[in-house]
Amino acid sequence: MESAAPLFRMEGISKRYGGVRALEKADLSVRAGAIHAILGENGAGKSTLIKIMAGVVAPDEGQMMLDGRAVDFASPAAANDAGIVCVFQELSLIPELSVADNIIISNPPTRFGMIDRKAQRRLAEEALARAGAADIHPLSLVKDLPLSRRQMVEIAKALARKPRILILDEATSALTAADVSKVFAVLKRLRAEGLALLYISHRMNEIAELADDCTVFRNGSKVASYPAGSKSDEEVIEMMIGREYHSVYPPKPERALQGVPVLEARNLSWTDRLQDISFSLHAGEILGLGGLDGQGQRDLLLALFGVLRGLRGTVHVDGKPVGIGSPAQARAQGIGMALIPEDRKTEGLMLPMTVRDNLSFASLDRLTRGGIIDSAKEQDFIDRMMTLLAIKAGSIDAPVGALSGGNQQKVVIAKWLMRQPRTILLNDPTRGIDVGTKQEIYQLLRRLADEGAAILFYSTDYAELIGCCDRVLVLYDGAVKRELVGAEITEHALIASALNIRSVESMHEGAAS
Amino acid sequence: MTRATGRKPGFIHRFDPAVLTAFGCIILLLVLGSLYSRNFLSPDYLLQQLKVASFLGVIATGMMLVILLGQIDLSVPWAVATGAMMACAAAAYGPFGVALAIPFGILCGVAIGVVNGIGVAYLRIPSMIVTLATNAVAQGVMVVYTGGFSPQDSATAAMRYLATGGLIPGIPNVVFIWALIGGAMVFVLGRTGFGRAVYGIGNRERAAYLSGINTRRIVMIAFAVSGGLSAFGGVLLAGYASKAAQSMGDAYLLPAIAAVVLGGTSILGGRGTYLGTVAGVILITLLQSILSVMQMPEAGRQIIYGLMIVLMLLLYGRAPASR
Amino acid sequence: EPEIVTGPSAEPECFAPWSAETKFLKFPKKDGPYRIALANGYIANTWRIQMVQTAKAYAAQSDVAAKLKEFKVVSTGEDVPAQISAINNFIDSGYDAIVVNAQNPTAFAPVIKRAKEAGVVLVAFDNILDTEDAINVNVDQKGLGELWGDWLVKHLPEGGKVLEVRGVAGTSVDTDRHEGIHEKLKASGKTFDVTEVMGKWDDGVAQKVTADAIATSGPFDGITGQGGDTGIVQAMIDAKHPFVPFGGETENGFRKFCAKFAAEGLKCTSAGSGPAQVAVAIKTAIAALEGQVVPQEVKLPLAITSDPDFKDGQDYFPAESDNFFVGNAFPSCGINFTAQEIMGQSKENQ
Amino acid sequence: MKDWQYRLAEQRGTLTALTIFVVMFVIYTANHPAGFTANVVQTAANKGVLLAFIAMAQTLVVITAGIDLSIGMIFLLTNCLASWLVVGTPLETAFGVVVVLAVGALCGAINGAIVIYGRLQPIVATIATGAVYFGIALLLRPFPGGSVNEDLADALTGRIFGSVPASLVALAAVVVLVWVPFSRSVYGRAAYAAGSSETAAYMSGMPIRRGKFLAYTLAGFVAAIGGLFLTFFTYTGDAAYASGNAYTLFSIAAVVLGGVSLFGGKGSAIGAVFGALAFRTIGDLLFVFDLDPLWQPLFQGLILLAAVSLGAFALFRVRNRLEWFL
Ligand SMILES: Nc1ncnc2c1ncn2[C@@H]1O[C@H](COP(=O)(O)OP(=O)(O)OP(=O)(O)O)[C@@H](O)[C@H]1O
Ligand SMILES: Nc1ncnc2c1ncn2[C@@H]1O[C@H](COP(=O)(O)OP(=O)(O)OP(=O)(O)O)[C@@H](O)[C@H]1O
Ligand SMILES: [Mg+2]
Ligand SMILES: [Mg+2]
Repeated sequence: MESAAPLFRMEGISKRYGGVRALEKADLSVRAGAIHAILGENGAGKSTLIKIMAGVVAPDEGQMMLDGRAVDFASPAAANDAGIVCVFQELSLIPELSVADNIIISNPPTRFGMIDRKAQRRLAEEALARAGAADIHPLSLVKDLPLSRRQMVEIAKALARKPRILILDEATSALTAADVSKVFAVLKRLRAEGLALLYISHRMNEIAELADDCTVFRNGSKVASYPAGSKSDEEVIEMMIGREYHSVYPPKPERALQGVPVLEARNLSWTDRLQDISFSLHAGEILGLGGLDGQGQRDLLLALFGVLRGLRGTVHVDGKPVGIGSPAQARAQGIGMALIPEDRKTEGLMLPMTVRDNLSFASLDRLTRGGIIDSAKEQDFIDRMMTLLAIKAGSIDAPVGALSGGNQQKVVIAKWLMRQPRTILLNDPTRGIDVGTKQEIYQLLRRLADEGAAILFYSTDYAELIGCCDRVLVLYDGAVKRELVGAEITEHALIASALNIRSVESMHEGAAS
Repeated sequence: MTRATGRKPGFIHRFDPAVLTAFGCIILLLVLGSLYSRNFLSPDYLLQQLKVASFLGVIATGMMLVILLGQIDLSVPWAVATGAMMACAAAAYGPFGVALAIPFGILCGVAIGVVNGIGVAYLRIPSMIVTLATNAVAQGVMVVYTGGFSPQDSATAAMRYLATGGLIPGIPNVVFIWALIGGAMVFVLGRTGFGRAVYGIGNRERAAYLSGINTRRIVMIAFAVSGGLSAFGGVLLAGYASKAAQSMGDAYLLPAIAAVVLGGTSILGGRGTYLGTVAGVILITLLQSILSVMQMPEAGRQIIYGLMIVLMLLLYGRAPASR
Repeated sequence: EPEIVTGPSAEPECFAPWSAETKFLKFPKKDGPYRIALANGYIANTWRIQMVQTAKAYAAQSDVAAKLKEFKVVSTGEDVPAQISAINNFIDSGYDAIVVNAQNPTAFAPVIKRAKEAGVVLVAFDNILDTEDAINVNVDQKGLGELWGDWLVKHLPEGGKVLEVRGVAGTSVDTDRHEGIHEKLKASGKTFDVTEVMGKWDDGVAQKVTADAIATSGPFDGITGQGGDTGIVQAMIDAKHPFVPFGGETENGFRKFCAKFAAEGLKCTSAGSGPAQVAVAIKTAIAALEGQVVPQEVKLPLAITSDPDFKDGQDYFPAESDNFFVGNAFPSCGINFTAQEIMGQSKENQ
Repeated sequence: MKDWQYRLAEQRGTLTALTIFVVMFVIYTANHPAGFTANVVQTAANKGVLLAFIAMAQTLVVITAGIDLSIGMIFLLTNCLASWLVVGTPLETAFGVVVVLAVGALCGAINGAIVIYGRLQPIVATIATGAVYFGIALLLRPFPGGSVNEDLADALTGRIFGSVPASLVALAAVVVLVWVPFSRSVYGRAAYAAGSSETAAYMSGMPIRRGKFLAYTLAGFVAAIGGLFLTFFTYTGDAAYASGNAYTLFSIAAVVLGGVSLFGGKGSAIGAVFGALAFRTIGDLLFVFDLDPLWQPLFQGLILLAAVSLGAFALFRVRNRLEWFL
């Protein structure tokens, strides 16, 4: 992997969104046969940069060169034609089309002008197999797949285009360790085949495993490019956030749980997705949910929050059975639940509405008197939340969609904290969030717990569960397979119980191959 | 780190460019009209237009609420007719009936709205189709009713007074009524939890539901209000014409939608201001009136009407470019 | 297949031929009682509802009922093909005669052909059919326009500014009436400055466009309206426009105004032919089935009342709806419905 | 799940529409005084096919998450035009047919251009263009009239082999020659994709603009075929505003009954065709039930309400309330 002439170069790229400066004279240079990691905190401009590369967004200034020739992509299709293919942070799959349709979307095989569905299916199956996702049926509709499967489809789709430069923007953020290892195997093979790969992730361990070159971005500009492994994690993180960085996870307090649990589930079952789940959650406690993705963790959170119908079993709050039939009831006084949902863009926020409207949206009943909003009180609540979570926004009257992913996520959390919930359910809240922000969130969770909140925390990232949780329930096939307490919570234990029966060794082999 | 800035004064918010351009178009229309006849600028004519616009204004208010939710209400024609006919019919039942005529008419509209609301919010049928069906049902009920009961259909004195009377000489009451309803709508949309919820649902219903909003109730209320306002528009129209007729509402469906959208409200929901709707209503009314008075065959009028709407929308109603 | 015969027809006062050229038809006699269908189009306005009520009332009159085995009414809405299909279905179902208020005068050629082949008597009324193969019970629309034109010429001997509130664009009724008016105005030799607006035969629309026209082009010396005339007068009242001579339709509300404001200058002629013409159409159909001679085009008498002859309880009904169409009597046909009969009959039915 | 289960799930909307139609039509013919005869079927077919064309046209636009409220007016405009042009010698007639279809396609293309390149919301844009098309129709036919090549008209509205309605054959031909190739083409897929998720489709490099434009254009084209058939059926042209609007609204009802999602991306014109036929049968049911004439409109309204509420039964199967929200 000697430094050859760069395959692709970007110079002096700038992009503004209204008053927001997303990129300022950014540079990047990519070579063939290597994996190039891009690092940076939320809002650093990573996604914007690769969107420009992929022809989705037009730069305000700057130039791009492919094979030494200046290029200018008018559309994603043009970039594709030049061999640049991107797996975007926001998934770019068509929900109503089948997996096969999605994978072979840009130039399907045709006969007499019509798409040859047999040939297409064959190609799709090949691509799925290459991506290590042969378990996905090519005829199933994308909208019926869970997020993690969709991400695999997205990767298969990129592979099917036979790219020269493949860009993955947080493509693994929703994947579990098993899937990640499959994807890594693919990426390494592609590197060996001579492709140039651009890889964006907030997971430092992934970057350590994959990257050959690294570039760090901050505030829309390149801070440094360096060969992988030449800098320590701490150094890198300090470059990213521009300040010193200490241990990520706050210490766990030793505390004897006493009294009636705030939340208790007894024998919860729902369709074939949840089976006989029982647990209790005390004030001041952070209870983790682990296991492979799609083992019923999300359903459990939704069930507690009153979203699922036909739930069997009982939920007790403060020892008394309650029937929660809707989020409105779940958040009501006496129960005081909050749910940070899975997908902030479709479930947590109204993107075109202002930060202000979004922040107060879950607390409208609190902020109104006789149905009329008390503006002073609203402003006061909002100010407190903006400082508490250090939300970075141009103006609170700007649309929340203009914030970076991490800041959007903070808004989702803040809008619920505004209600001072007694029980907080979190559905993978740190997905696609930079280390700095993650750290803030961990600290916040611990503080909330110390102040008496009960927290139920699902994460696809084992490290988080280990670092944050007092206890972890590992789910498999809709049932609690194991409860890990305190020091028992180790990566080894988590993985072993997540896989239920499979041996831990084979898992490690998979990751290494 | 950027600190959150303070809130911009409300009026700056409300004057988005679309609304300003819409008002600009109104002035342009009047100027163009005055080239044809000086009378287009006479106070008499302008007041007359304002009066006629008020009926559309009341109806479009309900339509806007529904459109903000990302829905649409195609039951306007027969909700208008039902309101008018039922109010007049109630008056046949003694002094008590006369007194309750107006509320009764509105109530009938609310009932239609409630059926729409049940269909959209609880049965989750697309609004475009439920409201189409309730419109057909309302028409059926009115036909049975007219044929079977030879109802009274002349407006009560109170209806006449609301529509044509002048509390302040020269300015018809109906203009005040529209102003009142409009003011209430501005308040509701801007300052109440209900209004926020409407915008929220229009932007993303799923997120609104997960935020603990009783989305079905809000949708239900919005359709009920829309039905009620349509019926109230019908009541006022009956007062204006001094009687009710079956076909009263036919001429209000498409103009109501067009007015709301010309006013800058997104048909996809979640975005729009009431001031824009006011501008849209006046625009449509003026356009129809000027075209009707100019001596031109119907064909030419239709063509110009359509072209004008397209042109105005191209001027300011375009979605932002995607790149 | 009817024979073409020479006149006169049976009951010549009732079945008056349209013109001297009108053919007379004699259908082969069929034995009763008959199955007759009414294929109506649009239903949701007072005129049509009143028409259907009258048809039912007429078919229920004992002497008529005795001749009918079945009388069926279907309304198909504004869609022409649906009405065509309805007639096709009636033919296939073996009805003896079909009475139709056609949504379109020219679109029925194929189905007329079929009816003829099947030996079904087809009678059109109100909106008639553009054919010689069906019986048309016809209102003289152009004559109505001429009547209004004449009325204005008579009352405005010096000519003047006239407001013409027309009907629905693109319909033959609107065009015929419009032409009738203009021919007479032109023939007078005086200068008439006519402002035309489209009132769509609807009170609300007519009122709005009238108000606009008054504000921009008024005041006028005379008015003629094809429909929605109550609304037109209402607009004049609201705009404090002086009352002027008016040639209009037969709405009860319009006549109420004419009676009330005659002294103040609202000199009206109110003419048309009410929904009761359906009864004449049914009567014609029965006569044809009985083998009597009938004209191919029946000219309906116009129910005309002009100032100063508006009589309470006969020409207008203060207690009845404004939307009610007066002029439901065809004495020459022995058809005489009062408002109370038409609307009252149905009340008992409920 | 097996392959056939996926394919079945894909066609569920269409199959439901087919079932609704068959049930209604069986009730209708079973009670019809003339019974299930070639005449009755032909009459029903000729009436149903008109709406089926318009519904197919509407489907083309609806799958792109748009809507065409001018479709009924294109139908009228092409009807009026055909009543001038589709007459005379076979050659003249053929020329007329081509011009009429081209004008329909042009109307659709104008809608598409305004919506896609003008970036206007389809509902209002097509309300406005509908007014323009109606105005032109009115210019062509200030009042009803005109004529058509009656041999062609009779052939296409008559029966083939004495039993099969020719109009149904024509409808099937349009499905096979227009809809199937389009829906299976790259552009058709782009139209679906744009309806399902426009950003995702754009990011995937699909030709969404061309796909949508083609969908709008074909919608105008198919509406023009409907206009031609209206002319064949009535021998005349007629610019009847109410009728144009009625067809537009009916087409929406038909599309929904046919399992096409008004939110775009889902459904098939074949479903919409059955939806249209089912919708038309609602009106036919008036024949076979002896209803008081004044109760007929109410009866029709209630059946429509019931039919569109049928889909709501799926709600009771929904276990996760989030699925209510798309
Ligand atoms: N469509 C847009 N409109 C307005 N502002 C935008 C838009 N897209 C991005 N921005 C702004 O540009 C900046 C860079 O955003 P970008 O999404 O590139 O960050 P990122 O590095 O990918 O962050 P993350 O790690 O959170 O995904 C942010 O401040 C964001 O608010
Ligand atoms: N769990 C809670 N913790 C802290 N304060 C609360 C809590 N619940 C309610 N409050 C406060 O109590 C007051 C009443 O709240 P609540 O939301 O129950 O009122 P409401 O019934 O919605 O009143 P209105 O109808 O006037 O809006 C508010 O001022 C709110 O801030
Ligand atoms: Mg990003
Ligand atoms: Mg409150």
